[in-house]
Amino acid sequence: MSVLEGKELRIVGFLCNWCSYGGADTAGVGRFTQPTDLRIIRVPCSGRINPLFVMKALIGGADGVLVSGCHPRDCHYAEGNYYARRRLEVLKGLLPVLGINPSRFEYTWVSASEGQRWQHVVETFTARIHALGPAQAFAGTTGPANHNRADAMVS
Amino acid sequence: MSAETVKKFISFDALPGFLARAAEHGTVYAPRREGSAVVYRPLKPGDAPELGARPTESCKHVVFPRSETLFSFAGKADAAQPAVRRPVLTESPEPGPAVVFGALSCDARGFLAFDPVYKGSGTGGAAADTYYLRRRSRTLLVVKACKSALNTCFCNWVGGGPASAQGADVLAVEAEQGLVLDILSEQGAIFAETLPAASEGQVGAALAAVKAVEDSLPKAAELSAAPAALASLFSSAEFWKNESAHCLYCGACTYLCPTCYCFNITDESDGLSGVRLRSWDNCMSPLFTLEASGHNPRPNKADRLKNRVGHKFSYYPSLHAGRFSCCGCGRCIKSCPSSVDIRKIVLDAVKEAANV
Amino acid sequence: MSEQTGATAARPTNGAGTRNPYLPMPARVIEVITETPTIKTFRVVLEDEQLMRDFTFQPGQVGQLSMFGVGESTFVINSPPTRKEYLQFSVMRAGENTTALHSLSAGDTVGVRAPLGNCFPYDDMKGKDIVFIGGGIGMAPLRTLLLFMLDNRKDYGKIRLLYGARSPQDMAFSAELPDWLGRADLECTLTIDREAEGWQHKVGLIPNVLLEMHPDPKNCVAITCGPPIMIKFTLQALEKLNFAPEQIYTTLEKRMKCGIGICGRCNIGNKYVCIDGPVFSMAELNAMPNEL
Amino acid sequence: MSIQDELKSAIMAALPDLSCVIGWGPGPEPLRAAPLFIRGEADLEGFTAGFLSVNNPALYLPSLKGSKVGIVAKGCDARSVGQLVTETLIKREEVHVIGYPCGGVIDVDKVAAGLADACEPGEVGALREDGDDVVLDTPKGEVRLAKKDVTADKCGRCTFPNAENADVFVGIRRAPAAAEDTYADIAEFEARGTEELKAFWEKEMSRCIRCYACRNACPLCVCRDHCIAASREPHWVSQADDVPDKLFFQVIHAVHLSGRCTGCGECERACPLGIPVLKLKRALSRRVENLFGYKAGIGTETPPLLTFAIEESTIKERDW
Repeated sequence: MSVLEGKELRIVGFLCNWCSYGGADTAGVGRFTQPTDLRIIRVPCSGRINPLFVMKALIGGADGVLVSGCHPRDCHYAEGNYYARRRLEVLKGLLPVLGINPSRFEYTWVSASEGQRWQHVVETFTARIHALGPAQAFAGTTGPANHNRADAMVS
Repeated sequence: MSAETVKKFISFDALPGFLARAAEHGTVYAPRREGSAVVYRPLKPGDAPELGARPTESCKHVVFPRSETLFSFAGKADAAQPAVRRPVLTESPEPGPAVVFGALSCDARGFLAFDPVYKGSGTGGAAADTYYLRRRSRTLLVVKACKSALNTCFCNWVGGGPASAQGADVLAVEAEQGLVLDILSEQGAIFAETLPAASEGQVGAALAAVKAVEDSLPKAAELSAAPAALASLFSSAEFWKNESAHCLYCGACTYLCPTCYCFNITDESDGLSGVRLRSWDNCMSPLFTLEASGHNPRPNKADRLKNRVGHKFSYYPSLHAGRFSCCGCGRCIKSCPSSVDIRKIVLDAVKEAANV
Repeated sequence: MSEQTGATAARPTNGAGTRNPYLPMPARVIEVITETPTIKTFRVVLEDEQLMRDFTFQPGQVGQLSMFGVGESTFVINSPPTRKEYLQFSVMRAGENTTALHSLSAGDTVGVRAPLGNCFPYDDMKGKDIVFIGGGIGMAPLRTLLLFMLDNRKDYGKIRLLYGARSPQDMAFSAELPDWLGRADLECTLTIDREAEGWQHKVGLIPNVLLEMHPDPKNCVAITCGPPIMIKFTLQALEKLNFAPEQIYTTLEKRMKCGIGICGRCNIGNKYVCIDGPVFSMAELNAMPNEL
Repeated sequence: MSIQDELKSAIMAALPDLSCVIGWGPGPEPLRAAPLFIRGEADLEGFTAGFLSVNNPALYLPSLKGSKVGIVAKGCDARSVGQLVTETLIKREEVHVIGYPCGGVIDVDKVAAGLADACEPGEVGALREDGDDVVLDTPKGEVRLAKKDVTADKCGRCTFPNAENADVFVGIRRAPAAAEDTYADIAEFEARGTEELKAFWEKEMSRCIRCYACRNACPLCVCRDHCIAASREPHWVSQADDVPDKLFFQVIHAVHLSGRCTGCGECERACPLGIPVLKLKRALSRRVENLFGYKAGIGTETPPLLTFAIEESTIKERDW
């Protein structure tokens, strides 16, 4: 698996409960192998995805963010993904001016039955993020004064 | 500038080298232009401080950081019950020494408003702010006398002046392509010990420069009636509503103010460990006094502006020998997005109280 | 205006050797009592045995309880200084920190910064009759002084307690009420706002019951604490009963952070509730700006 | 009658039915006016509408809901009113808009650049308008600057100089400074590349003092007292003085303004540290305009992010 060559990266996935999470499940049940960089956060609907979730992840150091919901006309709540589509499409306009490579963010639609498609989406997006490499964190953090993660390891 | 103190001289040419050597002993902060603002930044060794630039912000953050860690905590397994994690506290490390080179005289005077409060005057000294005191004692203030006053300056209303030495370790006055340094403290003497004494001509030029700028200031307004006036207007809701009408209650005035010393304490945690932070807080925000029950003793911006002005010109002086908690730097006026003018409010209050 | 000139004199020392006032003392919760659906009482002992032995405070003083990672808030120490096995705090769930505190159980660790603030002038109250008037969680600070006085019973005259809550379920310290009601040296009156099945005590709002009790203001001190609306009408009732402002004490609550008069948010005019209070006489409050 | 006098008459005519009229009056120094709350004729002393009328009086409208308020409005202020009305944050019948043709407003930072070594803007003793110039009294004598060189950037790309939704319009409508907002500034900025821009924001945001003047000066930031930046749960932003936290706040502001920002520029103008925070909002406005053809504050159409289309003609579905 070429995408797993080298270090695993941190990709955050926001998946709607009804379609894409099901699709990921189908992929798992079908034993479609997938790269393991993606950390999935399940939300009720892609319409629940606040664009700030994406931004918080990216500014917080995520190497990539993937959003996936039900296909248009297929939303469990009838129209959540339509709102999501507009919000996320608009959000793409913010990334380059902030200094974040817009390729680090993508949204797509995967239904619960599309296990194979889910595999394809994850592979494609993971490969894209690996091609970009790890994201550089925003400088200007007070570091140890803020969070003593090293201390947390002491036990 | 007094006649008794030692005067040294440094030429502008020699300044970068001198400050680079000083930086070996601690962080040297100096004014720097960034965009349309002027901020105090650590000086890169070899760079010249931008002494002609008047800082937008005060230098209080050198002693009182915008946010600082009081202590960190981390869960450690209990010796008796290893499954139980108990927080272990670690105090933040001691700060290193610092020099502010080119502070404004109002900035230095600002710390004089902090000092009694942070020395624990409220508790009779029983509880002093160790974090502030250790930074304060390790920060040397080299004040650069102003060469002119802005429209918004009113240091002379509140006991200061463009070349006031109050609170400074060294007072620097531009003269003859360099700075005449008036040495005002032992630490200041150590800082300048390698420098030659100023010549009589240099000192004379510096004195003339100080006199020129002092003379250029408009006459100070009389504020002695302000504390009583403000106290008497506490219940004059209409007065405060009018004075605060255009205020947009952001925190620009408080955060730029050299004497505003209020803070918040909050925890940041990732679950297992975290820090307790002390960060600047702002009395103009409704959250400043909002209680968990939802009750807020100062729900309106009028209440909050009243407290802000009242604190500076009435409450604080009543606790600290009449000294205003205002150094007249005028930053709250200069940088107010809605042009609120604290001078006008205080003068209006004096007038209003006289009429009542 | 007084002016400070020269810097050497003005420069404060670095505070070396001064105790860090922001560092909480770790303490172990030894018991949690569920008082009402929204109030829990925590009994804690300082982890450091020496500190616990040396810990002294005055009735009415408060402490800051820390949940590390959440925050700190202020509560009165409602166990009296005469009973030193533990420090007791009663916490009403209202915000983030109190909600976190309510998740504590025996054996857990909290941080304590105490004692803070002033205390009830119990020396000045010696030889006088005392009327406690507590409403809801406002009973907590009164409990400290009440138990302190009961532990020094001979120093005080007649002691009366009027304690009210919305309903029997909202009555805190219910485990202690039988003792308080049964004591010969304490006249204890309980009241609830509205009739409830099985309730054998008074029914009625605190100020009305107080008027009914009709305490004699002569050589008497009234101490009251409770929600603002109750305080307001209780003060009116006390006035009706001819209590002078100097005879009435209450204890205030404000959003607090540092607890040592520095952070600047709990002021009423030039008084800081964290250091000049929380205990104020009505006479003192009358002289302060009206900003409760 | 001068525009000033006409405006004064219009204000006095409307005032009996209004709790106040918000305009501009004397500020703390010659280059700055202050928002003026006019409740009677006496308050009109020093009233000004023109080059110094920088503040957006629409800012105050949501907090004055429940009473009818008048505002003197530049074109951009009127757009804020329009957007507030569209979003039902204020009632149109509770606002009386008095419009006038705006010829642009001063940018004090540009004055600073123009004055160069003569003095700081804060030392200017008086400002006089003289045709296409402003003449400034400085300690080093008079300085003459071309108005266009000291006018705010937003005025140079203004397509809406007249308050089109005014109840009363005073004076003759002006031609807009630009036919179309091309967002050339944003294109140019974006062209610097993500690496450079990341460094840019790291540097700029390191100055931020978190005063939230940007938020509180924004006429559309109506939840400022309940801002999620101050929320502990969810905990979006930490209290640490860290660039990512401070930048994230700007993201919050920009995202919440997408499809709503009218480009009045008050956020950036209010920033005491001169951080160019309008850029983020303009980037999103450009995006919204390109995708949905929507300009906030003009017309009564539902803002695009509050609605949707089943088939989005401008959004290309991903086929991967």
